[in-house]
Amino acid sequence: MSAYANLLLVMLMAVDLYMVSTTRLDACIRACIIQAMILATLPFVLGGIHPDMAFSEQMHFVILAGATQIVKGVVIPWLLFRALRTLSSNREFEPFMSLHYSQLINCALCGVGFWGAAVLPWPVEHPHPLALGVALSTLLIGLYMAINRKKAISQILGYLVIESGLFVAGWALLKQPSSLMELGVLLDLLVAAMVMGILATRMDAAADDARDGNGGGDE
Amino acid sequence: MNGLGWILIIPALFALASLVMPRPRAVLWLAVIGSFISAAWMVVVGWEAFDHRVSTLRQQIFLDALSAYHCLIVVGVFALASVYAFYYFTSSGNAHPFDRRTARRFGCLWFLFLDSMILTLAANNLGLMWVGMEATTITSALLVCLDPDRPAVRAAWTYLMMCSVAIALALLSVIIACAEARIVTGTGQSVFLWTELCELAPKMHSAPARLAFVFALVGFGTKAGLAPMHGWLPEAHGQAPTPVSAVLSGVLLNCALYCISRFVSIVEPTSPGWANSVLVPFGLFSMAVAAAFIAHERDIKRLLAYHSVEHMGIITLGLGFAAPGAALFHTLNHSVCKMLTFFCAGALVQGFGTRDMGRMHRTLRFLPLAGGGFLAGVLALIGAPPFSIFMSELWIAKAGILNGHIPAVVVFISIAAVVFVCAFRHAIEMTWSRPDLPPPADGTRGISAALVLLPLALLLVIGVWMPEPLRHALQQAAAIIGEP
Amino acid sequence: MRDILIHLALLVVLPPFLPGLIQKTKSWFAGRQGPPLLQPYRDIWKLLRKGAVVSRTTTWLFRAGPVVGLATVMCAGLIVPFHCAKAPLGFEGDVIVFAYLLGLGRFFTMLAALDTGSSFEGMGSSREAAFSALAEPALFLALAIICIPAGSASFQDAWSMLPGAMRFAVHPEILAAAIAVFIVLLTENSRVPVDDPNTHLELTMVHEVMVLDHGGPDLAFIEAGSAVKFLVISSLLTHILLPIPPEGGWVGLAIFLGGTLGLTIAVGLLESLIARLRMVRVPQFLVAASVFGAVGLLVALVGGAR
Amino acid sequence: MLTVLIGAVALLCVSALAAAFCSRWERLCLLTGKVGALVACAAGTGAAVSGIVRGLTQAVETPFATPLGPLRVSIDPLSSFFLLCVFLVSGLAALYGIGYLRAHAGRRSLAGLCAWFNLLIASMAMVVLAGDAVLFLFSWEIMTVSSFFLVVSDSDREDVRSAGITYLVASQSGVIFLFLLFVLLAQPTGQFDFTVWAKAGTSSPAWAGVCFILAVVGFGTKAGLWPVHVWLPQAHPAAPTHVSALMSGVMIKLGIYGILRTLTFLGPAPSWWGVSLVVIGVVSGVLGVLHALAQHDLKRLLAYHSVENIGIITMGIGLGLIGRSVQMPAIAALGFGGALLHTLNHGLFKGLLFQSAGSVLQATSESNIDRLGGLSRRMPHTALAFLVGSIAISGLPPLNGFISEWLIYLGAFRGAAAFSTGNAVASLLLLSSLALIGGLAVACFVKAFHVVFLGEARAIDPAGVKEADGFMCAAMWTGMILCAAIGLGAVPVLGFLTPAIAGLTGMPMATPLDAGPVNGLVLASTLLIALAGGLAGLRWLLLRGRSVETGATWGCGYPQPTPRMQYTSSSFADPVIEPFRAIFHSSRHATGMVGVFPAHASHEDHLEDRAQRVLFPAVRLFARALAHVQLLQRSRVQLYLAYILATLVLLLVWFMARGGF
Repeated sequence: MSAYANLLLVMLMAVDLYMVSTTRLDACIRACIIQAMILATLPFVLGGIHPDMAFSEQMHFVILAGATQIVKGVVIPWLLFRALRTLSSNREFEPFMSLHYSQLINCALCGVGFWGAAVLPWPVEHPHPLALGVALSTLLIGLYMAINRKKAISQILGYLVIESGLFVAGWALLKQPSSLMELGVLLDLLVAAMVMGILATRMDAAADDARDGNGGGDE
Repeated sequence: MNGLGWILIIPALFALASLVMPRPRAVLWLAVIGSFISAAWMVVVGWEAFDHRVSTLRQQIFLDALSAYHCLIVVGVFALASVYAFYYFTSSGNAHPFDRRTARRFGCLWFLFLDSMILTLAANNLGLMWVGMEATTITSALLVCLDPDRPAVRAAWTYLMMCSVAIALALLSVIIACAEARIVTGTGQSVFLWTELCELAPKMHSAPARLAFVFALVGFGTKAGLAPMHGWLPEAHGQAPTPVSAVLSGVLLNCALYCISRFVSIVEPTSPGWANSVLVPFGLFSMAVAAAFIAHERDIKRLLAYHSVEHMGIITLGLGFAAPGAALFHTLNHSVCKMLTFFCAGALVQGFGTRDMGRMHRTLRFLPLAGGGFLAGVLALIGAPPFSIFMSELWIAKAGILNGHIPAVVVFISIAAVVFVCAFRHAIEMTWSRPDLPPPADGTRGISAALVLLPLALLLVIGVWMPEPLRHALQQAAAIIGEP
Repeated sequence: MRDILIHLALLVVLPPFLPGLIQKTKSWFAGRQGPPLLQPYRDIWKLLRKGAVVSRTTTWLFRAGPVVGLATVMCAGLIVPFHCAKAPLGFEGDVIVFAYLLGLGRFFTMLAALDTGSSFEGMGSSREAAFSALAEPALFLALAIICIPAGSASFQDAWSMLPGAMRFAVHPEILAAAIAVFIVLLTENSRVPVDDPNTHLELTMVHEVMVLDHGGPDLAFIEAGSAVKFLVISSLLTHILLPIPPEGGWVGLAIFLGGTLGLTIAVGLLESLIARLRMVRVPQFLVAASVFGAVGLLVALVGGAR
Repeated sequence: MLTVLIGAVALLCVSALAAAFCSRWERLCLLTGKVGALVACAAGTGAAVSGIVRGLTQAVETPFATPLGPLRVSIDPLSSFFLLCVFLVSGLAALYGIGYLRAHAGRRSLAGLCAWFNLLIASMAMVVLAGDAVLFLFSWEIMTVSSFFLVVSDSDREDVRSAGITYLVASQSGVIFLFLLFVLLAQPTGQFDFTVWAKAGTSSPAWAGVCFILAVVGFGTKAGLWPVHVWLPQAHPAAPTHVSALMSGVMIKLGIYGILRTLTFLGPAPSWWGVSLVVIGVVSGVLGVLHALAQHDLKRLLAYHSVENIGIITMGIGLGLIGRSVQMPAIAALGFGGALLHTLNHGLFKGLLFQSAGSVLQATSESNIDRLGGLSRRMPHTALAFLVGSIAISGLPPLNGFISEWLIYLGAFRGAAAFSTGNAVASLLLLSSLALIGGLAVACFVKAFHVVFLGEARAIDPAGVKEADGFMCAAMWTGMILCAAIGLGAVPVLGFLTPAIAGLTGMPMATPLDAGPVNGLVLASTLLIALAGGLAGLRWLLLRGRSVETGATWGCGYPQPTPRMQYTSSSFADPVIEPFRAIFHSSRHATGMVGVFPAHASHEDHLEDRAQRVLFPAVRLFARALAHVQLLQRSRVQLYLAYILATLVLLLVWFMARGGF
């Protein structure tokens, strides 16, 4: 089973790197959808679902996977596309750091992520080689996306990547689903994304342009 | 579902009710009544929590002395803030009209905000506590941008973005703590309840527990407004309507510090004194940064926001000096005093039509209640004696020296003196400067006497006399954080 | 009781004779005959019988100045021992009272001068204030040198502790005290190096211009006062230089009178020999006195005079 | 007796509140405020005197508990002596205030003034009565805040507000040291109770040294020792006169009380403490009187004289400390006795001087003394008050100033003979500088008195000037009588002192200061007065029959003498200051004589306080430095997110570097 896990984790890393290097917002949102799909299948592979588990537990996995897929893969991208339609332009003009440097920085962040996973005292007995590293790298990349991008929408995307990083870290550390925790996280993610969407659109309505998350001088 | 569950349900019901209110004034009346009912219920339920832990919903929701203490402060401040909201929104000084739609939105969000804070404080399950924290961020962000003008929306955006990212890190700390607990229990069952975590704490390995505490400190520290992660606080408080910023800086920051103190009692058994050594530098740095900004701030609400950063620094210092009793006492003083100063500041802003202190002149003569209240509030805030903050700062300094943090106490007292002079200078300039200018346009009665005199009286009484029930409550709550 | 009577007689009779002697020495040195020795007695007697002319701008202070001036100096005279070690009013700490009595007299004289509102008297009192402020430390340092062997601040103990013979061998520091007191004597009584008593140009005066506007009995009091002050301060010097026996008696009286007259002649000679200092140099002259005192004290402390 | 004192303090607070509430009826407000203050001060003085005479030590705890435990109110001979100073001088200031404020009825809000005035007296009394550190700091801060509001009372003027801020900065930086001192003293025992501290002392001599330095700097800022005195010459001209009389008469003495109280905690004192206090006293005294000479504003001049007299008191304490450290209780008694008596004397004559200065300021509303002159004919009582005050402050014999300086001199003379070389040099330094200070003080007060009261009016119309009203004259006359009474009645007064200094010198209460010489001193004073009276009678007899004409002052034949040709304060002080010019930061602007017949020439000379030129820019620099931190906050969410990331990474790296978690 772990072979598939490595494959999925590597795909997740690939999606992260793709998201950073694209300037088109709709492409980014589609990448998010792919990421959601990966995250939905990951528990089955990583979590150690095995046939002799009680039926209710297996159902547990299925419900969580379904919920993740619906929330992260369908509802939030729909919200973002709706917000994108109201905003005038589709392209993120000039992030603070040019794309080339962003990519270099992302590689560095992946390095830092894996270094962190290896060195820091994580409470896990037999850690999966890749899981924690990928989780931390995704987290750092998401944080970098939020810092580097000016448009409100791309900052929401950064936040989503952070959430997915956390999701993977959760699974890597806890190894089995805890209903209350996951549901709570998903619910919050949903509401947060909704509110951000509303704010982004209102910012556009109130502001002359949504070009920068909050550029311009203070009044 | 004994009485405890109702403390969450009552605000939720009022939130729904306020969506169907016909007129704005009805919403405001509902807000006042709702907050007083939930306050009364909280007192009924919370009182016995000081003697023994009360829990419900299979241990997921509970009230122990520490959370009951914080809950009482939250509902108390909330009740008075609702009364003030009535005056604030009905007076004429506001930029945007308080029509039916905004009123309903305000009412609903107001009670959801209260509900999420009570959830955070009453959650035994760390995940639930995290969810409550995230909920407070979302509801208060929407409250901040109640008026749809650009700076308010941008401030709300900054606040929401920063706190969501920070609380994501806090989620990581919860995950680490629970994973460590799961390993230590050996049963393979994941442990999320704080009470169980507390019992398992002595058996935990010290390294992962410390890692969890570091993430929690950065995550919840941002929410508490500790420097250098305090960037959102002046933005959000500066732009929010005054009742919202009063509650934001009055009690919301305390909830974040409450979460940190929960993590302190997890880390303490395995590595005694280590948490203090981390908290003390954060406390001092917050006070220093706040003092620097207080010296040159011109916007009255941002000034009070920086005072919040400073006092959060002092409370963290209290925790760092292993004097949780003094820190909790200071939390109470600061909440009451900050609420008072924000009320008066709000009335002044409405009276003078501007937030720039430079353009407020002779406040004592033109708006005697608000001006006098603000002057007394600032005096109390910076630790002038008759008020209780002087006593709690002295208590923290004494605890610091007795635990051997002498250089930290030296820095603490010097920064307190710098803040005393800078803040007092602002207050003096406002109260007596520029006698030549004409009085403000409409001296509307933006605030009622009770809202100023009641907190002041409370501050004076606590400053001089420590009533027995308060002492008992402080002792019980401090014992939980780990009074040595 | 006998000593007290001698002391009072000296205090009342002797003082006017001293300015007369100085005047006689100066005129003898200049080759002229000069006024008779008893001229000051006649002047005082004449002035006491005259009326007075008082300026319009003055208040009661103008009249109180000379009275308090004379009273303080007489009181100081009662404190300082003349022909023996014991003064009529001797007690521990009288050294300090002596110095401050002179200060009080000066205070009222200056105020009386300033009361007239004339710019010349203002100039005189401002110079007097400056010089006396600098003379005070010198006087106190000298008094400290004297009092260190005795260990208490009273003239009686100080003089009786000083050994008769070999005085300067045992206590070399009292020589420095003598120099300091001599400089203070010249300053307080406005003799030549500091101030010229019989100059006529107001701009150069210090003490004389302060008493410019007084007439009749006031002037008499002032003349008598300055004479007594001369005797009082010179008595300090004679006690330092000459071995006056502590029990006094006729031998003490003889030595005291010889010393006082010798000192007066010395001052007269000094006035004939050197011209007065420029007004700017006087502060340095006074600081020199303080330096002498300080050096004397160091010698006293280190030299084991205690 | 303690209950009477607490009653007096309570009455003060109640009358303060009453005055604050009835702000609309000015007469009633003035009445309640001032009468309340007078009654309380009278009761307080009575209680303090009986406390001193009985040498009573009493303590009581508050029934309710503050967060830091119950508060202790205690009294012992030392604090009852300071209570006497507080209540006596405050009573006089309140009496004077009635008259002074009646003239200001229209312009300023009387309610605020009366309320804060009573609160200031109450808080000062509580500082002395405090039996534990919490109550001490509590009332110390209230004293600072209420005196600040009094200084800033006519706050329409910008310079008054900036003077207030200077005062606030100085007092708060002093409070930093006090906070640290008390918290350090609490370290060994963990309690704030003074009696516990007195027994426990500090953990090690090194800590005792640190506490001593903290006490001297902290309380020195309030007392006005050099160079932390800079707020005094700013605050006094800004405050109304009866307030500055109270502040410099009493409030700065609480700094001295603080130092003495701390000394009782620190156990056996090494001799370097005494020597350092003597040096500080000498510096404060000499520089204080020199700067007073260079002033043109009467109240600023008196403020610098407060610095000088505090210097003298500190010298006395230093001498006493040296005496105690070498186990010579006789000299210690003289040092501490002289210092304590000078505290009381200074309260009296400084209050007197400020009161007469206030009457002059109120009558002429002109603060630059070079424009006044010849006021003694229009204001005889005020002139006499200023004269008596000047004689007393210069330490001239018949009055009380001389008695305390005489005690310190006596101690210095005995010390010079008895001490080891190092301490002897210190007492000789004290001796010579006290003499220099005495000389300069005489020069300064002759200048101040003659410029304001003697000669002819320079630039004001004397016709419009009228004498101070009844209450003000009553206060001044009481002050004069008290000064003379202490001057002549020195023997009982010294009997008063012995219990107060017993605690300090470690001498048993019984042995009073050796009264022998004091009788001689009193005899000399009475003899002086008798002689002066006799000569005055002689003069009256002589001139009775004769003609006493009045004519113009002799102008050496100058045709048109004008009043402006009289000596002014700067011309009088110039020769005195000339040798010490290096001490000042002098800035001269002179437009020289140009051409054969010079039309216009002007000479302007400003002497500034060097300590002020160093400290004020330093504080301004610190304030500007704070401004640079503003750059941290540029309202960009990306920046704040970066801060979060940076903090997290920093913390992780920091803990990893320290050898893993």
